[in-house]
Amino acid sequence: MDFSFTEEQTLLRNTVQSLLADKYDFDTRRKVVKTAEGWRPEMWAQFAELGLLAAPFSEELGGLGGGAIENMIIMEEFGRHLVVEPYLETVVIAGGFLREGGSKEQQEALIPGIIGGETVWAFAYAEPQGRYNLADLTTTAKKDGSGYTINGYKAVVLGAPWAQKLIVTARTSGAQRDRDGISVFIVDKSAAGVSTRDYPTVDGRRASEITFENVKVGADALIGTEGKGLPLIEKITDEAIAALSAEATGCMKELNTATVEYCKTRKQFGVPIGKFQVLQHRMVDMFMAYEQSVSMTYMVNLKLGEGDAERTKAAAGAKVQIGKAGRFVGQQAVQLHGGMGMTDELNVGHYFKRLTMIDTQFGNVDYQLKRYSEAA
Amino acid sequence: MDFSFTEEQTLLRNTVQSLLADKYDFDTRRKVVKTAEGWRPEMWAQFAELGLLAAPFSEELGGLGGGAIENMIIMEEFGRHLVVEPYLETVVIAGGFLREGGSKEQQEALIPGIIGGETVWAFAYAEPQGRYNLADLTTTAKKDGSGYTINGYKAVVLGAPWAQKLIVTARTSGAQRDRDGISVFIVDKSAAGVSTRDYPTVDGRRASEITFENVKVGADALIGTEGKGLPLIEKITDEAIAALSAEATGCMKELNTATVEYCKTRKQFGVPIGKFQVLQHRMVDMFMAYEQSVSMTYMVNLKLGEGDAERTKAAAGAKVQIGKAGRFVGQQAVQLHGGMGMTDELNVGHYFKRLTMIDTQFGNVDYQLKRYSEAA
Amino acid sequence: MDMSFSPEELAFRDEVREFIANNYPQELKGGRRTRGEMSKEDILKWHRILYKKGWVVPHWPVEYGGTGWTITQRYIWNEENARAETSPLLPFGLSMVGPVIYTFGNEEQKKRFLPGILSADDWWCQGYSEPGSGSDLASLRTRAVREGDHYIVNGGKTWTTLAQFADWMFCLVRTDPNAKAQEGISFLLIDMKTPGITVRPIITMDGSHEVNEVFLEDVKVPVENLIGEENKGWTYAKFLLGNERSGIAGVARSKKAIERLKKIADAELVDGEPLMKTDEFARKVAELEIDLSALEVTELRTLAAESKGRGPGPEASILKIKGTEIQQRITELTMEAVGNYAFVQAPRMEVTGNEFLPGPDYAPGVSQDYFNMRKTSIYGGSNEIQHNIIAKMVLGL
Amino acid sequence: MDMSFSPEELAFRDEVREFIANNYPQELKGGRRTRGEMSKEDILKWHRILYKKGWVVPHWPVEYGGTGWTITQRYIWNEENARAETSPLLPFGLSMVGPVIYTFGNEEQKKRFLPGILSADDWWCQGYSEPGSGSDLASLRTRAVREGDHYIVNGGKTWTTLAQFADWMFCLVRTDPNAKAQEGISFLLIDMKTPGITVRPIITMDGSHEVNEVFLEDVKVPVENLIGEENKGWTYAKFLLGNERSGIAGVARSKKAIERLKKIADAELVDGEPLMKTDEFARKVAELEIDLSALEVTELRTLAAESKGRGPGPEASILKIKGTEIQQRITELTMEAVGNYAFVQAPRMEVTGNEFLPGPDYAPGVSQDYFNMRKTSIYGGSNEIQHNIIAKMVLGL
Repeated sequence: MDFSFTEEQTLLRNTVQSLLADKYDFDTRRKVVKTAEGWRPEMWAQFAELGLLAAPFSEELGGLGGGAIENMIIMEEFGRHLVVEPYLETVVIAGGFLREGGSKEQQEALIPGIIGGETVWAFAYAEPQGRYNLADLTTTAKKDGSGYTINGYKAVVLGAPWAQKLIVTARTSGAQRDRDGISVFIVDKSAAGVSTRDYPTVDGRRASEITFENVKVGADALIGTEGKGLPLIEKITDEAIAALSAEATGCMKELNTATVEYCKTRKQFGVPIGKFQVLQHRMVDMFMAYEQSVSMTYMVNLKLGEGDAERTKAAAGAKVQIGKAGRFVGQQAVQLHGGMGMTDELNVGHYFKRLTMIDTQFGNVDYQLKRYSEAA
Repeated sequence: MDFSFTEEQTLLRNTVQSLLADKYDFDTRRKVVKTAEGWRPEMWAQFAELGLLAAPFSEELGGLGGGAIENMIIMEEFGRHLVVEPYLETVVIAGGFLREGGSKEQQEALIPGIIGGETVWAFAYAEPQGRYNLADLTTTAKKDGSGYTINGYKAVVLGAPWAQKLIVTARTSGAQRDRDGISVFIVDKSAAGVSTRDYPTVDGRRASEITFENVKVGADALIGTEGKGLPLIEKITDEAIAALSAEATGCMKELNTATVEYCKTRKQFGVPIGKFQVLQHRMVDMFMAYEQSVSMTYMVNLKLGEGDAERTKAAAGAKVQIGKAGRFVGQQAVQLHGGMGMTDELNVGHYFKRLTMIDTQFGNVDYQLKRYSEAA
Repeated sequence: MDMSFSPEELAFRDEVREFIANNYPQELKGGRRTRGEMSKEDILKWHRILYKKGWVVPHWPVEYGGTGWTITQRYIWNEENARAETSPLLPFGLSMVGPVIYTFGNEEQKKRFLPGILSADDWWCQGYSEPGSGSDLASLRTRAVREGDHYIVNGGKTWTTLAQFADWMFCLVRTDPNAKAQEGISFLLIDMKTPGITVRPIITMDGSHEVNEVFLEDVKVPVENLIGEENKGWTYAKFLLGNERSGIAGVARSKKAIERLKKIADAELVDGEPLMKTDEFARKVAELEIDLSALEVTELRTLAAESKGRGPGPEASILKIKGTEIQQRITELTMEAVGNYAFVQAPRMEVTGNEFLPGPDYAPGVSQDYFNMRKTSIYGGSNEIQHNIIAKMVLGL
Repeated sequence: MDMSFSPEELAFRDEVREFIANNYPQELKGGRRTRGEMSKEDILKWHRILYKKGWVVPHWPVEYGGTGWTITQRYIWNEENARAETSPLLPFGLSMVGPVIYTFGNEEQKKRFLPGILSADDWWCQGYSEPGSGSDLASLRTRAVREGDHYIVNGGKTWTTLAQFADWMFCLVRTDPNAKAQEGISFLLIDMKTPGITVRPIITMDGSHEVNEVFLEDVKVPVENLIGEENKGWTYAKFLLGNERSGIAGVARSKKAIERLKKIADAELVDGEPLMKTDEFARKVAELEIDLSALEVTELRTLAAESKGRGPGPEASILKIKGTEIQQRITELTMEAVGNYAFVQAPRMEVTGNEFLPGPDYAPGVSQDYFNMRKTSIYGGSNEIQHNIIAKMVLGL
């Protein structure tokens, strides 16, 4: 049992920290997310240059030989700076699908583009009627010669406006919510029949609604085995949850620090408000919520390699913890900052909004609680 | 719309208050519940003498012409003194069954015994497998000539050790959890085939497990229509819930008063602990929980005469409110009293225990929440 | 004890209901736009209709324009407005400065200001909070110095709701800098067109422009705009805050919002079944409804006590605390209900009508409503301050 | 980072597991009787077996009888004991006064007292709290006056757990009445057979006799029973309290208790289905399990930091707060699970074996366990005090 980071991991954290301290201050971010683009491709290029996009890939795939812990470190620091660039979608999720389910050919063809920063990916899985159920799919992929024809609609595809490629889940057989019959495809966003409508999200990102109308893909677009995609999808979304948990702890850390700092300096009735016992205890509860979230984040990241049941419990458990803690810490950080906490000018509201959306991503507390209690 | 009490109601409250102040101080009660009997028949006789047992009956039934509000007033004051005598079981429940479902003959034969204090009743409805579902019955009553033969087992029949008569729910037809086929009977505890085992409860009362083995009752034992008993049972248990809510507000009132008083006098670190803001806000939350409970208690008692759906919502809602508030107020009263709150010597723990058991009685928060959300 | 309405009250309800149905502007129907999204004229439309009818200030004394309704009639009026989702009237004139003027103002002031409040020809805003003052209102630092028959006001106010539209501001200023915190404060009425006043928008995290900073630089205010006595402003300020809290429970509007939440949860699916039918969501909504039922009776009890001359008193703080908790929780569950579409950012200002808003009609903006409602536990005396008030005034701690 | 065990650690686990299986007294199996229901000899049985094996104080330095286990081995040891539901050892000697004696005591004292602690020939109790002192331990008023080579002690202690069986009490007394609160306190070891000591039971609301009042009237204590320096007792007291908190998370035992809760909820029926299969109860148990998982890792992180020489530090207060909240919640849900049979009062003292206890075997006493566990957020520094500690020591507020 060991909870320490290797030297390389500490180095990685330092690299990310100094880059973000230098290039990702709050005001810069605020301006960037209001531009038409909404992100900085040049920042993405810097991530690539510094090797961040290579961190979790094995050396034989051209990566730096890291794994979940490296994702965790990067995502925690990204959370602290509210980074909007699609590391989660591209490296953790698309990278994860290719690493865990891709053929050697797919890996060799596509991972270099991720590592090099040339290709940005998005994950088109959710559908309006499906809510958080990964298997509730009406999008279909029909066998068509050696390839497939995809038809369907995907909702709230985060980062899609910036992406060139999509991971798309579709039903190749079975009924709407069957566990069997689900397959995973790689689709070029520029392919004929793919149409997108983009819009901003409340946490300063971008998303698209995507329609697939007779989109033809080749046999090489299929990741893994036809009809057996769900276990792979579950594994990768759990990896995404592990990364999101780290991002959430980064947000909470900043909120807690900011709140304690604010309460030490802000005076009311002649004393710093941090002297009021009720606020002190509130901040202690925020601190404990954060610490418990860090613990669950460690746990899920250390258990991603375990069997399905254990991994599910760790991921669902972590998502519940950060969902509840994120809500509490976010709400109270706003409350303790008073009116200032409500403004767009201060970073507090932005962390709060991001934490709120993290709870929604891949299923909120209720959904994950049910998933936890149903896991064997 | 009017939230004031009539002069008679105020008089009734004063009567109860002065009786209990005089005869029902905490130390006396503590001694009484430890005796072999566990209650005071002479107190019951006084209740009768003062007309309390007649309060909610109409004048033509020999009562004082009151109703739910009178029950509410009496039960609230009983809650403040942790009265163990079975007013709920005898007057509210058995009285309620006779009033609402009894024939003229039954009313004339039996209500005088209640009003006069001669007959004590208990309500044998719960079964081990049934939990809080009033319809989940394995006790059967089979038609036998003009009467019935009852077989079955009833769990945790509160007040039964003191009772002469029982209201018993049994299935005359239908399957185990059917809404139809349930009937309500009057059974003498001394009837052949009725056997009881008595035991103390954690809130200072007594209960019995009761076995019915080929217990024969006449046709006149049936209250209401054979097989159609459930709506009546639901109505009367809602009346019981309304009365329990009042008892709970009485308990909370005492706990809040005691806690505020204690925190004003008890010193730690050189100041009264009531000066610590965290404890102040805790007591404010206790106060608000109490006020909201009073509101729901008024509401349910004013809505007992409405249609089934509205009555159900009011009763389930009140039970949820007092369940949650009772838990919070009870736990925090103990917490704020520190070690003293844990002792058998102080009244605080006894109110806490009673509030805890009130939540269990007739279905806890979870059960009533479900019932509320399922009510039309 | 009785919770039902008399035949007269039922008739009144029908009258009110019919009036609203026939007179509420068609184009405003549908409810729940935030003021940040509405034009000045839209905000005032309903006010002007009620003014014509004579129903704009049911809570004022009859002599100043009140309707003379009983507490129960006012309760019915509020219920019916919530039921029809009419857009709430602005409180700044009607509930805040108006009662201060008719209670503490002189005849001149009443004549000068009350008509404009009633007709909505004057738009008022509230100059209470200052940067740095927060819940500690009495720490304000905006100075007013008497020079001849004017005060010269310097300083700044913040969180000034809808000041961008305001004609007048009622303002707390410090007239005696040497007095203790709550003394030496005066209550001034300031014409927003006076030179030296600058209004700067504050955008809140949901993207709305509801609040502003107001800078005051050598602003000349005639002495006849002083309410009551110089240095006694705190008394009037407290009176106003007491009035402000009494309506804040928002029970009737919360009922309507829960109805809407339930409709959304009926439309949203979980594994093909309505979300509203899932055990967990149904329970959360039930808890909310029960909390609101209790609060409704608590408010009625407070009103009943008030109509007998007791209160409103510090018990009104319960209404603020529970009322805002419930409002916040409703927006939270509504956001939860829409699932992934909670991500959608709806425009709050400068709506062009051409924005792409994905998902069902009810979804866009629900997260922003949730973010926006966090303010309710902060403003009007934070919920922590309300706890302090109850602890001190009710529990005697 | 790694959460798995090495092969050596797995082997150690097997060894421990086997030892417990072979040696834990048959008659004590089944777990969860409270100490208030056990005889003195039963309480000590497991202690004596471990003493023989040399495993009674894994957390002590090897020179005084410790096992020299790593943090991970100690974690495994705790896990395995919880798994087998062994009855916990009394902390008063092993975790409280023992470490004080070997850290601050002189050689004489170590020789005199440590063997009796290890063998359990001496039963210790804790003389810290006093009537009126509560969380403000330093306000204690029990006086010790030096007279020749004795102290004369007068005063009283309260909440003294299992003092009815005790041979010795470690006791905080005031030796300098003029010093400030935390100064002038000394740490004395008192023979409970000394004349002038009276023990009076305190019955708690669950009907148990676990705690007592101890009256001290002109009790003569030899000066050689003073630990460390006179008037420096507060240092030793704080050291002891720090040790006390570190084990208080109770993670392993809570895991076992949740297992038991789940079994009960599997056996209890709701409309013919196991309670554990109902959405609502399953969720509540899941929340509890997740809280506990998080706490387990939090504790492991604390232990890891400790093994590197950092901590335990004030972070241990989290373990106390969350640990006791979880323990309380488990008993609460267990009580809820048994439904109507929560009413049953099980005898806590003088069990005759003839009591009629209705309902399933697991039901009687669960409410009393719930009532009893309310103490955990009060004792050992109330959870409010723990919040104060974190606010001050960790957050710097």
